[in-house]
This record gives sequence, structure tokens and C-alpha cells, in this order.
Amino acid sequence: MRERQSRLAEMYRWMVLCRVLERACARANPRWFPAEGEEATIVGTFFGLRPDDVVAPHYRGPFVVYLMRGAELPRLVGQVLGKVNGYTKGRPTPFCGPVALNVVPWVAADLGTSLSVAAGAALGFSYQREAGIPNDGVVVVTFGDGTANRGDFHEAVNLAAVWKLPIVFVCQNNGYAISLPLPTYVVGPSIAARAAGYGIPGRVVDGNDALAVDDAVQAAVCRARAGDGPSLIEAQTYRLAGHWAEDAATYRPADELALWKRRDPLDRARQQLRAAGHDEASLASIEDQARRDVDRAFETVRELPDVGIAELGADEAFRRD
Amino acid sequence: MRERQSRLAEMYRWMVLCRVLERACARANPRWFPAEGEEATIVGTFFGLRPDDVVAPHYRGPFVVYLMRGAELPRLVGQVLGKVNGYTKGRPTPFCGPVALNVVPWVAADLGTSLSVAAGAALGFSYQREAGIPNDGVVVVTFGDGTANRGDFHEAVNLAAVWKLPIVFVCQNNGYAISLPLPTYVVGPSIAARAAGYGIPGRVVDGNDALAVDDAVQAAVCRARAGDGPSLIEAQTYRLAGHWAEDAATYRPADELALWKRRDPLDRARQQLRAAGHDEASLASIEDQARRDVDRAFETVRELPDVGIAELGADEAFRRD
Amino acid sequence: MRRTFVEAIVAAIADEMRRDERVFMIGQDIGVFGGAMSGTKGLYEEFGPRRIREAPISESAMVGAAVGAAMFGQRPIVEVSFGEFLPLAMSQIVLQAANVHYMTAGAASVPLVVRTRLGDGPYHGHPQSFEAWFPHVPGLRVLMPSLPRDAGRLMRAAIRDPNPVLFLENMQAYHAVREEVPDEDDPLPIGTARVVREGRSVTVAATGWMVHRALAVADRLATEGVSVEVIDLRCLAPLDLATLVTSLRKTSRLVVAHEAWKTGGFGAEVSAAIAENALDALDAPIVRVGAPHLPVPSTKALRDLFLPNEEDLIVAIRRVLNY
Amino acid sequence: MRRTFVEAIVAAIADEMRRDERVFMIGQDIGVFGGAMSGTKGLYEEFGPRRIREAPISESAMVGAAVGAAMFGQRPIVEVSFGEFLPLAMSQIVLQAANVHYMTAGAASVPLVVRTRLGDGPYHGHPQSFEAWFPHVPGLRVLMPSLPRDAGRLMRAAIRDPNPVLFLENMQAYHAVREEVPDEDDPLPIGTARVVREGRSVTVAATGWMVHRALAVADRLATEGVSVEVIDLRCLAPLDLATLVTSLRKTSRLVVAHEAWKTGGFGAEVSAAIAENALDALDAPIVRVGAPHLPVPSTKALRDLFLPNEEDLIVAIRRVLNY
Ligand SMILES: Cc1ncc(C[n+]2csc(CCOP(=O)(O)OP(=O)(O)O)c2C)c(N)n1
Ligand SMILES: Cc1ncc(C[n+]2csc(CCOP(=O)(O)OP(=O)(O)O)c2C)c(N)n1
Ligand SMILES: [Mg+2]
Ligand SMILES: [Mg+2]
Repeated sequence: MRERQSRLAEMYRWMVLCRVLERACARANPRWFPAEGEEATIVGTFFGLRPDDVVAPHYRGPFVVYLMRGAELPRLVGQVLGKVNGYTKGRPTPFCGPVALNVVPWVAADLGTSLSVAAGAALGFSYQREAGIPNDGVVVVTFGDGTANRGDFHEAVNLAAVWKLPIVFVCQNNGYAISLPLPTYVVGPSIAARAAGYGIPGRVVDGNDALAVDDAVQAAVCRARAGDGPSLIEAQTYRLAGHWAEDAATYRPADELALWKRRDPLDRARQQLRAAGHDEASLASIEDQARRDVDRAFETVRELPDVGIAELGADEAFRRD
Repeated sequence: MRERQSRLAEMYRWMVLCRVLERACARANPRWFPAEGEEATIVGTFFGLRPDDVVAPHYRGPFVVYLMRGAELPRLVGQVLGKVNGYTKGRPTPFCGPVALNVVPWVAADLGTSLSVAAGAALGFSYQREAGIPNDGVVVVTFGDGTANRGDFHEAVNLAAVWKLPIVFVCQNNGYAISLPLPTYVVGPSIAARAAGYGIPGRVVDGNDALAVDDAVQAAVCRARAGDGPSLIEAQTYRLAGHWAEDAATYRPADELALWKRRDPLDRARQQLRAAGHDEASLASIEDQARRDVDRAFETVRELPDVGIAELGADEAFRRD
Repeated sequence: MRRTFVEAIVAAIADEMRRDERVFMIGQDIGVFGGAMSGTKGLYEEFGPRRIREAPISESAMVGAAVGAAMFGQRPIVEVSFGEFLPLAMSQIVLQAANVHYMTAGAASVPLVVRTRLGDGPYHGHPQSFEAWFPHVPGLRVLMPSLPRDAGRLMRAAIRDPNPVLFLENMQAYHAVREEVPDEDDPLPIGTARVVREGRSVTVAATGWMVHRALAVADRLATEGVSVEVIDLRCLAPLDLATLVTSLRKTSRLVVAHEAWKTGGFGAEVSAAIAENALDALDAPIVRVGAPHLPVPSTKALRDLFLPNEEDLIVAIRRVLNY
Repeated sequence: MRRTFVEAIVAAIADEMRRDERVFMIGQDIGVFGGAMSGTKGLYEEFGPRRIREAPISESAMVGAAVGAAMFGQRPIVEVSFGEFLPLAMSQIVLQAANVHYMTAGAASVPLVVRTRLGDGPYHGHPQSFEAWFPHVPGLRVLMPSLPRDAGRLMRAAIRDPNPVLFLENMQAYHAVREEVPDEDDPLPIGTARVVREGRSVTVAATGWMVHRALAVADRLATEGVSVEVIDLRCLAPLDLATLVTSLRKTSRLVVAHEAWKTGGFGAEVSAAIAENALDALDAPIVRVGAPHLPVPSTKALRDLFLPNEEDLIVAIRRVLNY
């Protein structure tokens, strides 16, 4: 119990940072895809992993995950602003993560294909394990509810099931794919219900409850680490902002938005923490700290040079060695 | 009950013709993909449809389906032998069916993609229905257990579910994909178990029992005709021959083959018919008739010219009008 | 009425939908949202959910379903939001749609339009230009207009054509170019290139946004007495070789330009067709202008360095002139 | 030891697997069955199910998983049974595998081989030749040998290369061609074409089975005093332009030949590269030989009419000689 409270406190810090950072990115870049409202799902999913585990976060809100892996905030901010200090020299989309931190990079933006790439990282773990090389790394991958309808979802999950790969598939279900509401593309009872067809565990969790997400994912991670194969978890949350920063999202009902605003995952975590004895001052200081860190990063990074001809890398399509 | 018996008698005729024809095709063409052992699934699935329904049979054993649609035997035989009288001028694979009989043609041989093409035919029905044009046609499509793992399966079934299309998906599960046994690529409880994830009915039937297949498919057809959307049925059967005619299939256990030989769907149907009062002579005459028809077709067609430059159709990649 | 590139396309679709009840659209966010980059604006309001059909993110099934619907009597338009997603529907386009007419010995055909967005543009996302793959494929028509009225007229032709048509819309031109486009316009015969500017010194055969760059370059070089003829290829398949050869008989010099990668790009086919059929018309090498052999970068600053620009065109033109 | 084309490839894979524990294979029927057309014969017996991994029919996931495994330390070989299925893995090949090194600014790379079978052959199934699409894509190497020893040596090079390599195996050559292939052979540097027969009158640059046809034609025409130089391109990306130009400086005449469709085929890139860089070497148009613009027919009688043959080569050669 105490342990869970301290996990929540730690997750809360990341969730706050996620919110503040996402807002700043959205302000800086009208084409940013804001994760506001989905912080509990994102942080809860990727919390408590080991550095040798591989993570493949969904394109919405991945920065906090990279930070949890040890990425440097200014370098990520550099990616949003198109500056030379980014991890990726401005080449892929800004939401691409640093592969050196065992992150599956977003090298393209067609949704779904990276699911089997993530499964391939898990295959690497299995491949070593099967040879007797000690390796109990796991892969955690998130993807959208819209993405779950791509053929690649099916192929990747089935492959992972058949090969019993150490991977956890987590659907970051925010109820929308751009302007389309979930019932336009999913009519089954849930996305997690698809798990049964692959012979793997499937579970729906409240995606606005960081602890619930953490519990479910950690159970699946343990299972994967033990060599018992993949799981599919669906975290049900809500996209509080537009599809991208400038999208006013007029296509969705106002009362729906209002309902989900009342379920804000940060409010929820704060209540839980208050109940566990955290005082207002300490909670407020977390937000202040996040705001200061993010503001400072943006300020510093704005001064840096934009990417240019050196970063274009005219000769770098191939590795030469 | 009497009605079911007469259905079985009629199906039995087709099943016998299927067996005889498949064997003849396999003898004539070492690259034929024989359907021996799967006759109950094939005939049971496509029995009792209307001419305005659209059918999309799996590549293994589709000829009997085309015959049930009214195709002419010699023209199909012409396709196997590469003769000018085929429906398709020797252009696609020999197992391609005549589109004029509301058959989805095999215009390519990559498995899985034709599932959404079949769904598209159902979309055509829906599109008219939604406009108030009376049209209660349905589509029935079969596919292999190996094919069920292609991303296109997922996309097609989900699309059909979301749009409530009048289509019945039937998996002709013969336990193998070329040399690979089912557990190599499916670890869920069944392929039908995937249906639940799409919010549609799923059902496993004994694919060697023509009446059981017929019952299950007809129930799904009624449902689709009534506008209640798609179903997924898995008919469990067995490929008694090799993947193609010349494949000795040494990769599979002898006892497994022996077991399934004892479950021969033709034997089963014969027993049921005997029990219902059909005498040996009438049963034997059905086989004789099939053999005579097939032999005659092959004899006649062998005399015909091979396809040649006229059939190549140098100018026929496009429709001009 | 003066219309932008995308407005001309949407107007053409609306008109064809009014004309032919069998025409309908499948895509994502094409309804209330009005389509990526306003690419379907107003269609949902007029035609409703039956004819403007939202689909799950399943590019392969969208095209496959359209092939099936087309084969059995309808005339669907599939919107693949961005060209980056064409690879996901590759088999449906290349092996299903394109094969049906030939493989069924003419018993069926597939009156299908697959529209998508290529090139850079205000959106800056999904900037792949994969057009070169498709003219290789028999049974497909491939259209790639650069001017609003052509775009509208070619969309009309695409919808009426009994064959599968890949309709490639340049994102840069989307809202940037505007011209008079009559309300009831005629379809443009598929397979014709267009001389958009006459000249005597050199022919620039271009597609998409490079047509606009070539026009700008023609203005710039005119002041030096270099007279650039600009041809908008418009139709990649079938290619209008006759218009090209006519131009070359006059200019004797050819530059081919597109935003896609130069190596293996559509420019290669244009160049090879000339090297095979009209070599005698040439007084200089055929120089191709295209993107360098690098994956397409995302950041605008890099994209601007990556994409071929007016300077690249001028270098190429000078090279063939000074040969 | 004398080996067939496919035996040389399998021997090379086995050798590399012995050398490097990180190398493993993913595919269908590559185990006990021994692979399509014996394409993996004996590998399962030596390396077992861990390193010869059977996958569900999921071409996209096979390639995707291999990209992931490669990015994080392994060196997988994916077998896509036939080239007809490449479109199903198109996005994984073009947008994942090919992009990783560049997009990660060199922090990761993808030492991956995707092998598949192209062209006609004893099997007569899945006869698509889509090779032209891939040299267009930066970040991919594209190999297409026609002779056994080259095939083995290029497979070794492909496996050791730190980049994704598409390895295209000609089905016609599979069991039909045999030559001495040493047990422990060296990798062949990627990016070199090979003059397989020297000549003075005309250069035929060919790929796959057309190399063998060109050699037969060279024999036939030699009796008339026509001396044909035959170049096996072998590597489509990167293309060895230098070897081509050297040959053309001697012969001044070029025919480019492949089994794929002529329009938009790889021959266009070869022709365009010459028309851009060595036009002055030419005394005649560059004639391309390829399949006509029709979907690939299935029946052998039609396939034989459809595929370019020796007569087509001879017509093309005479055209450039008599120009
Ligand atoms: C294959 C593919 N099709 C379409 C798109 C365009 N697109 C970008 S985001 C998006 C919605 C994705 O929905 P979801 O997976 O639920 O993620 P969310 O945006 O809700 O986080 C779409 C359709 C894409 N990127 N990739
Ligand atoms: C996409 C694709 N991958 C691989 C193949 C090669 N192939 C032909 S038949 C076959 C097995 C298909 O298994 P299944 O769907 O169960 O049908 P069955 O042969 O058992 O009737 C395979 C892998 C193919 N035709 N298409
Ligand atoms: Mg979503
Ligand atoms: Mg099977």
C-alpha cells in the first residue's frame, strides 16, 4: 500500500510534467498532437520499467516517456522547435524518440506498422533467451484506438502470441481518431476483447487512474518477463484537446467534453495523494517545478540554431562501415 | 427434417462431383491445389444461395462452387488445361471464377486481399439498400486458416462489422498452411473466437459434416439478409492431399492423416443418406455420373486449342468505352 | 468562379455525385470534419453519411472494398488521406484494382478513383511522393495535375473512367493556386500533357509543384533571353509522349522535374521514353531534377533544403543550354 | 563445388549463420519443408527452429519484426516466399527498414535481408517482378544476381551489410544454372555490375533471366559478326554507372533488358542515367526490352508470349545497330 502510494507520487510528478510540456509544445507548434487528458495512461503504462526494456510509445504524448527513460528535456524541446540539439537532427517527425535509450523511433508516420517493429525488439529478447543468454527484457508498446484497426495490429499481436514474445500491447484509447468517435470504427465490446482471439490475456482498465493502469501493465510485464507471452491492455481515457494543437474539435459534443474534464486524471491523482497526506504546498510545488523546467528548456532552446544543411546529412541514408 | 435430408442429398451430389473433379484436376495439373477432404465445408458453405448473392470461395476447391453457380464444367476444365474455352482466356490463375455468375474473381494470388474485395461486394448491396432500392443480396466468402493471419483479414472483418455489411466469413480450416500445422500460426482457442473482438457472432462447426456447415452458414446468411450484419464461421476440416498435387506432404504425422481419413466427409454423408433410406445403387450412380461428366469434359477439352496470342489480349489491360 | 486547386476538385466530385448516384466516397474524416486539408469540404452536408462514408483506419480494406463495390456496379472514390499511406494499400491497388479487367477477360472492370495527397505543403506531414511506382503498373491510370481547372476536369474524367485511376493531389498547390473554374466543366481527356508556357530554348517537363517552380524560373530566365517551354505532364499514365516530342523538335533540350526522389523517379521514364523514341531531337543530355537520395525529412528547414527548388531548375537548364 | 543458383544462396546463408550467431531467418515453410523451391534446404536440419523461424502468413509483421530485431542487435533474414507478396510488406520495407538509419541520425541501423523470388520459373506461380519500385527508395540496397557464384557472394555481402538489403532471386535461374562455387567464398562488394561477355558492337545491360537470354543472343549474333557485350547489372541500387559508361565508350550502343514491365521499369533508370551522364557516348537511341503493358498472365503459353525473349532482344539490338 505504502509502495503504491509512493509509486503514485512519482507518477504524479511525471503526469504533471507531461501536461505542462504538452501544453508548451502545443503552443510552440500548431501541428503538435496534444496528449492532455491521457497522462495517467501514458505514465501509468511506462512507469517502473528497466533501462534494458524497450518502449514504443504512441505518437500522442511520447515525450514524457522519453524523459522517463532518461532523455534530456532540452533535446526533446529542440525537436519541437526544429533546433540542432534534437536527438534526431530534425529528420523524423518531432515526436520521434532516442533509440539509444531503448525507444522504438518513429521513423515514419503511417500508424500501425511500428507495432510489429516493437514485437521485433521483443523477438530479439526471445532470441537470446532461447539460446540460454540471460535476458528477461520486455517491450511495452502503446497505440491508439484508431490504429487498432490497421491490419498491422492483427499481424503483430498474432505473431507475438504465436511466438510468445515478451511484449505488452497497450491501447491508449482516447475515444477518437481525429474527428471520428470510437463507434465509427470499433463495434466490439472493447479493443481488449480482441485478445481472446489471439489466445492472450486482455483487460480493460480505467485509463484516467494511473495506479490502475500501472497495476495492470505491471502484471502483464511480469508475465512477459517470466516468458509467458504477450498481453493486450486497453486503457480507456479521453483526448481533452484537439487532434492537433490548432484543431478546435467542434465535431464532438460539449457535454462529453465536460464529462471527461470532470474526470481529469491529474485531479484524480491529486485527490488520491491528498487523501494519502500530501499537502497542497507540496503538490503545488510539483507544478511549479515542472513549469519552471519546461519554461527554462524552451527559453534556452529557442536561442539555438535551427537545423540546416549539416543536419540534412546528404550522405547519411546508409550506414557505412 | 425431410427438407434437410433432401438438402443433404443435393449437397452430396456436389461433394462427389467436387472430389472427382479435384482429383482429375490434380492429375492434369501438378500445381493444382486439391481440396480432397474439404468437400463438406465447401459445398455446405455455398449451398442454397441465390443467383444474385455474391460468392468468393477460397482458392482450394472453388470449382464446385462455380458449378453450383451455373458455370459450365468444360469451361472450367479449359482453365486447368490452358485451353481457349476457359472463362478467363488463361490470364489469371486457373482457379479464378466467372465474375458474370457473381463470383469474386481471383485476379491475384496473394492471400487475404480478396476478403475486403468480397466485403466491397456486400457494401454494394448495402449501398443500394440504404437508398431504399430493394436488395437483400448477401456475400459468402471463404478463406484458409493460414490466411486468417493476414492483416487484410482483420481490416475486412472489422470494416464489415462496423458497416454491418451483409456478408458471411467462413474459415475453411484444414489444419495446414502448406507445410505448417495450425499451432504454428494460431494459438487462440479457435479462429471463430476472433469474432467476439469485432462484435459479431462467431461459431465453430464440424467442417466434415455438410449439414452442420449448411445450418450454420444459412443462419448467418439469414442474419445478413435481414440487415443484421456479418458473422464469422470456422469450419474445421482437413486437407487429405498435399498442398499441391505433387506435394507428398511428408511433413505431417501419418496417424493424423489416418484419423482424418476415417472422418472422410463423403463417407459421413453417405452414412447419413443410407440411414435416410438411399440405396447403394443410387449412391453409386451419383459417383458414376460425376466420373462420366468429368471424364467427358476432360476428353472434349483436351482437343481444344491452347490459349495463344489472341488470348494474350495485347490491348486489354484497360476497358475502353 | 475562381477556385483554389482543392476547391476545384471538391466541386468536380460534388458535380459527379449529383450526376451519378453510383458515385460515393470512402475515407477518414471526410464527413463532418471536411477532409484532410478541407479536401471534402461541404460534401457531407450535401450527400450525407451514405455517400460520404467514414471508414476505420484500414487503407487496405478501404481500397479492397472499393474494388469489390466497383466490380459489382458502383463507382467509389477512396480517399487515402496522404500518399505516405499508399504502401499500405499497395496490393489492393496493384494486384486487385489494376488486374480485374484484364484477368476477367473484360467481364468486369473497376471504375474506381483512389485520391491522395502528395508533396510538401502547409500541412508539412506525410510528405512522401511515391508516384513513380504506379505508371509501371498496367491497368492503372495515374493523374497528377498542378492547376485548379485541370484538377477539376481530370477528377471528372477519373470518376467517369471505367478503369482504376490514381489521382495524386499536390499539397503545395492545394490552397495556394487559384484560377477561374467554370461550374459545369468538361472532363479532360486522360492522357494529355499541357504546354503551360511556350518557349524556344529548352523544354521543362514537370509535375505537381515543380510546374509552378518551372513557371517562376521561366519568368526569371526570360529576362536573360532564355525562353523556357514548360510542360505540365498532368497524366503520368498514359504519358503523352507526342506533346513532349513536338516540344523537343522545337527546343532540342529537355529538363525533367519532380519533387520525388530523382533516382528511379518518374523522370526516368520520361527521359528513357525520349532517349528511345526521339534521341535525334536532342542537342544535349536530358537532365533530371528531383529530390536527393535521402529519406524525406520532416522539419521545414530541412524539407526546404531537401526539395528541388528554382535554383536547382536553373542549374539544370543552364547545363543543357551550355552543353 | 558445382552449385545451382539456389544452392549457392543456401550455402552462403548457412555459412553466414555459422559465422554470426545473430543471423537468423523468418519465413513460411522454411523449416522441415525446406523452403519454396528448396530455397532453404538443409538449414532447419543444421540450425533448428530457433534460427529458422516459421511465421504466420503475415508478410508485413515478418518484415516489421525483423526491422525491430535488427535495430536492437540481431541480423535477420526475412524470406517473403514470392515477389508477388512484396506489396504487402511495402510500408515496412520502404518507410521502416529504409528510414531507420537516416531518421535516427545514425543512432540505429537495420542490418536486414529481405529475400524473395522474382520472374518466371518452374513454379509458374506468383510471377510478379516489382524490382523497379525499390531502387527509388533511399536507404535500401537492391540486389538481383543472375549467376550462382554472384548470388552466393552477394548474399554474403547482403547479410554482412549494416543496411537493409532487398535480395531478388530469379526463379528461372534457380535450378537451371550451375557453376563452380567455392565453399568459403568472399562477399562481393555491393554496387558493382559485371561484364559477363565482352563485345564491341553493342552493350546489353540486363538483369535476372535476361542476362542468360542476352548471352544466348550474343552467341547467335556472333555468327553474323555482331559482337555483343553483356553486362549483368546485379546491383540495382546502388547502380554501377561506371561499368556501363566504360562499356558504352567502346560500343556506343545500348540495349537495356529485364523481365519486368518496360514502362516505368528499372530500365528507365538505367537509360535515364546514361542520357544524363553519357549522352555523348551514344550513337543510337537507348532501346529498352521488357514485358508489355499487361498484367502478368498465368498460363504458361501466355507467359511465354508475354515475357521478353531472345527475338525481342535481337530486334532491339538490330534497331540500335541499324540506326
Ligand atoms: C495508416 C495511417 N492512416 C491514417 C493516418 C492519419 N492519421 C493520423 S493520426 C490519426 C488518428 C489516429 O487515431 P488513434 O490511433 O486513435 O490515435 P489518437 O490520434 O487518437 O491518439 C490518423 C487517421 C496515419 N497517420 N496513418
Ligand atoms: C500473402 C500470401 N503469402 C503467402 C502465400 C503463399 N501460399 C500459398 S498457399 C499458402 C497456404 C495458405 O494456407 P491457408 O490459408 O490455410 O489455405 P490452404 O492452402 O490450407 O487451403 C501460402 C502460404 C500466398 N499465396 N499469399
Ligand atoms: Mg484515439
Ligand atoms: Mg489451411
